[in-house]
Amino acid sequence: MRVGVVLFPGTNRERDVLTAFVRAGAPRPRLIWHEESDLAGLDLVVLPGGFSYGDYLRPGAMAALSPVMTAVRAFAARGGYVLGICNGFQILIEAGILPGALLRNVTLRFLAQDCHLRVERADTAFTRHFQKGAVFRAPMAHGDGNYFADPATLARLEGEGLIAFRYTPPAGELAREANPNGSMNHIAGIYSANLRVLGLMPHPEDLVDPVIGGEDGLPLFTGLAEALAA
Amino acid sequence: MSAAVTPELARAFGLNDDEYARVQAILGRIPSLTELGIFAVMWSEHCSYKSSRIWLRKLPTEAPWVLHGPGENAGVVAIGEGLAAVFKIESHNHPSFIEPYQGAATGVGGILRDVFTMGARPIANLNALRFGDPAHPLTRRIVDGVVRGIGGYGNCVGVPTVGGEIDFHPAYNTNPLVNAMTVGVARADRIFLSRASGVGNPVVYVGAKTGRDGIHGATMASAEFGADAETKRPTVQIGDPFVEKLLIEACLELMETDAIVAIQDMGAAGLTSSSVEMAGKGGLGIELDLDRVPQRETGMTAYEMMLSESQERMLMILRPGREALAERIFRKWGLDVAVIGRLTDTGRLVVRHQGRIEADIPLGPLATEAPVYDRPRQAPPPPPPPGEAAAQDPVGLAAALERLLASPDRCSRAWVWHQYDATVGGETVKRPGAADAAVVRIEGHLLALALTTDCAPRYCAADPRLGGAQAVAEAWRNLCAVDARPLAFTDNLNFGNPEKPEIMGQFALAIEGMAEAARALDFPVVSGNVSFYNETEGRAILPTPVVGGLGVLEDAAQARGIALAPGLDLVLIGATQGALGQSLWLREILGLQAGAPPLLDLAAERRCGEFVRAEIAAGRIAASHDLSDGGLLIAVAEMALAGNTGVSLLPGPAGLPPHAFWFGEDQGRYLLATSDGAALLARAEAAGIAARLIGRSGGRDLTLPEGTTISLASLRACHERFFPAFMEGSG
Amino acid sequence: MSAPLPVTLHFNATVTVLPKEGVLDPEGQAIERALKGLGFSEVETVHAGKVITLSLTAADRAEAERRVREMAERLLANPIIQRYTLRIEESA
Amino acid sequence: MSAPLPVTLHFNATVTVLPKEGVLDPEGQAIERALKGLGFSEVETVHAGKVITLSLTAADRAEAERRVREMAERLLANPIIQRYTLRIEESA
Ligand SMILES: Nc1ncnc2c1ncn2[C@@H]1O[C@H](COP(=O)(O)OP(=O)(O)O)[C@@H](O)[C@H]1O
Ligand SMILES: [Mg+2]
Repeated sequence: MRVGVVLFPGTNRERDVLTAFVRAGAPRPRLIWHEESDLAGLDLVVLPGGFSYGDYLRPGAMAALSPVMTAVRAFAARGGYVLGICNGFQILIEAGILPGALLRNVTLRFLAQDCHLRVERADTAFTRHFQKGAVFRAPMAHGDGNYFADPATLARLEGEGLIAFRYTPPAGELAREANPNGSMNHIAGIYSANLRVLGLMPHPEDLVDPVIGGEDGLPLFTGLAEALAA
Repeated sequence: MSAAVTPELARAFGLNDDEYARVQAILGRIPSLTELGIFAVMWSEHCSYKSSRIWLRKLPTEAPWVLHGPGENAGVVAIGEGLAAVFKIESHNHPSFIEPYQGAATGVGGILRDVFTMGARPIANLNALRFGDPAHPLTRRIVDGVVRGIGGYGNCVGVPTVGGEIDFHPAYNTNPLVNAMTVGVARADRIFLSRASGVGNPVVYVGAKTGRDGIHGATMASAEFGADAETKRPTVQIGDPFVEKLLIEACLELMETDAIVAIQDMGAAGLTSSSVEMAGKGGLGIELDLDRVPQRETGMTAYEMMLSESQERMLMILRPGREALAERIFRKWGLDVAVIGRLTDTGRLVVRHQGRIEADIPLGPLATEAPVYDRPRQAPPPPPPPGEAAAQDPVGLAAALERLLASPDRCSRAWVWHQYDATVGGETVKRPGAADAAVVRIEGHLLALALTTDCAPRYCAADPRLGGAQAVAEAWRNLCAVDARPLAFTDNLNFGNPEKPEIMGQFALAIEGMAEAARALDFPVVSGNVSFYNETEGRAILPTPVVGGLGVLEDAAQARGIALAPGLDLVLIGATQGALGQSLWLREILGLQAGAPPLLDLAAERRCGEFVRAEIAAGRIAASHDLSDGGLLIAVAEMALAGNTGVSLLPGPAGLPPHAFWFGEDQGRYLLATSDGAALLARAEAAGIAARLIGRSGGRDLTLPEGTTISLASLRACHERFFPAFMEGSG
Repeated sequence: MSAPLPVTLHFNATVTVLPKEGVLDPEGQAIERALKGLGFSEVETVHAGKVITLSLTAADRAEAERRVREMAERLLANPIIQRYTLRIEESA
Repeated sequence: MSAPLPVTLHFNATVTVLPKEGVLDPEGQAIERALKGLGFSEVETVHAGKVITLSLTAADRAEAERRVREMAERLLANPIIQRYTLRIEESA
């Protein structure tokens, strides 16, 4: 499996993602500078977390216009796998590769705490090592993660099974307190129509090691490593 | 522009008549405005340490593992495997009162630069905060802005904020303390210093453009606030963490090459202090051509450029011919880079602007003739005797526990650290709230650093010497509690006006106490900061010498946290006399800030700490917590809440009132959870260490010795109530 | 003898809050770079700020303006680093 | 045969970006609560958004407007959640 991790000015969780893939037994990903546009040979492109362009204007807005995103759009259109985490999710949304918008957290504060994510389907390259309906813990760290979509888009996402993860309590029911950023339908992550692009706000890559506090996020990376093994 | 320089102007710049006379003697003439500005900032309290220098020398600064002590941008200690930890703490108190968000944010930015200037990648931020009375009308706004500012900057640059401390006290009503600490890691043989060398080498400016930000920030930090604080407002600097992040990456990339001879961040007094310090340390001269400085605004004068405190800038001396390499790297990261001068052999700072020489100052005398004061000191009144008032317990253990746990100084700080990204980097082993010290692993290694900030100002106010020693001992203890080997600390000495003998008396004694503890614990000072003039309208803050401790763990996996699991014995390590003087119990229950603070037995401190570390290292301890504010029962409750596991407590010793046993703040103590309490007691006895079995974990309640039961849920509600209620109180 | 009934009018107010002259505007700079990067080379300087729109009632325009100015000074703008402008319009 | 020299004029543009109808505006709501808490009970509704001011050159007002609109559509506003208004003034 060949993974590329894109580096924008202000990206700051690229090393976390590299570590997660290495812990998952995948080859060490290659770093891709935002001005590059050659994604040839990659199976998966990751847009990691951070504050690209300082999150100025709207998180992800400026990164979405960079040369590499033109390439990522084409890569996704060709059926390539793309994973956007946190700021990476915001960039995918701003680039129009995933639908909807990410508004400021309803609390109007940065949220840096663990949340629990319910796996809505386990038959994708990203979630094959999870059980459907399973709940896992992941750190969140964002100021703008409040998922919004117009009613038609939301209905389509729900109807086509494109919700990847929802914020829930550990037991997996839907509860308002477990949805701290106020996302519509408790959405923490969504897929593209072909299930090959995933964007999510929380950080499974920061919980892949028992010494750090758990391996709850590891199945995402081992699953991808298995699914995309060359 | 050369406004007439007069003794009055010199005074307005903060130079007294004697200092101004010295300036004229050094130059042999009347200084230009730019020269006056340079002397004023270099000789300000903030940059010259003129009131503190003779006292700082008393602090021990050496140990075999210390690679660079005070005098560099940050302290450097060897941590094994060829690596070094680089760390420092710095205050941004006055700016944080004037504009809490930007003041705190730029405080974080400034301390980060001190660390990556030395070639270290920052891996953790901490802070120490002091706010006024929650009931004071300004407090909520200040807390809100400071917390947002620390998060806003640290989260964006991608350095996890892993620890800190917060207290409230009316003495900080209009003078909050914001001390920010950064820890970085570098290869021990790749540390970058600020000493310039190589006559003719280019002086290179990198980072953000220069604007009129914070002109006179350094002299402002050296003057007491009057009621006119508002009019000083335009000097506030704005931080841009995005540019800082780019600067970190660009500097570290250039540091992989051989291009850099010396490098120095532009902190207080920006271009002035960085150029003066680099050339001065190298015994060389330096010429600057201000026309080449990247400028954000038009029409800036030499004076303004030399004194600007625009953020996110660095000054470097490069090897000849490496300018293009540096330019390529900085441009790639979208940053300005310019050759603005070169090193000379004249020993003088020469500043040119628009064809004129705006300053020409001999660097030797600027440094050697900088004022140093042995200011008059007045011993504070002797520490008050332990009070009689504490003999009776009017409320009982359960009620006191609930009140203490809910009090602003002891309640959960989760509301605060839930706004700080503590996990970025993926190496945070112990996050805020999980252990006595934060633990951060070093990427690609098993090694981890343990980090903590500590100070009990109420002890320092009652007995500065004991309080200073206690701050050092508490930091040391927090490191031991997670099983780190304490290596060194950085300190931030926050005091009032040093021109007042009683403040200087506090300061000198606090340092003596710190030095004594540092020596006894083999725990030297490697960097630090002094913040004087923390007064508003003549009222000083509590003396607040904050200690930022650093220790190392050979294997991150051995770090212990405070979370209890069921089925464990709880063993108290260290002797308990029931010291209630200056305790939280006394303050919160009886409304008294009275008595002598708890005594410190540094030999016992060391024995207990080493014993605890050995026990953890042997794998016999499941959870560990040091005892501090609020004493034993608070520690029990915190361990129970962290692990969501109840505890049944045994009665305390006969002969000690229960409230004194459970809430006394005797020093040098730990609470350990182990599966075999009897064996632990036996080993403690063999080692000559006081120890006592105090209870056993299990269930969902805390059962007090007299039988009262409090559910964890209700304890948690007490513990977590204050911050959200206070902060979300209105808009 | 009774005073004339106070008429209540409706107003829309727009408060625009921008960085003060000379104060660093990192967001404006980032937008400026991005616009130039997109080929809008005719752009000279950019500043970014906040806008707050509100509807309110008042006896007359002068009162509306006085009140909105008070809101700006007390809450909406931070005079240390920001300046603000007001626009008030009577609404239907 | 040479074309007339293009005259370049200077313009100041203000782009105001606000949440679209129906999109959650937590910041506007928080400001509304805070204003009411401060005693501004005459306030009815509040919305919060961004303002971007820029100076640019263009041959004429129509071109300035066309270019600024393009900037708004491509970068300054996100049409899914925001609406924007423009104001253009010729400057000295
Ligand atoms: N209280 C202190 N204890 C130990 N060292 C100190 C103390 N205060 C300042 N120092 C040291 O003095 C030097 C100058 O400090 P400072 O002026 O804060 O540095 P900077 O130029 O980075 O702002 C640094 O090496 C610092 O570590
Ligand atoms: Mg420095």
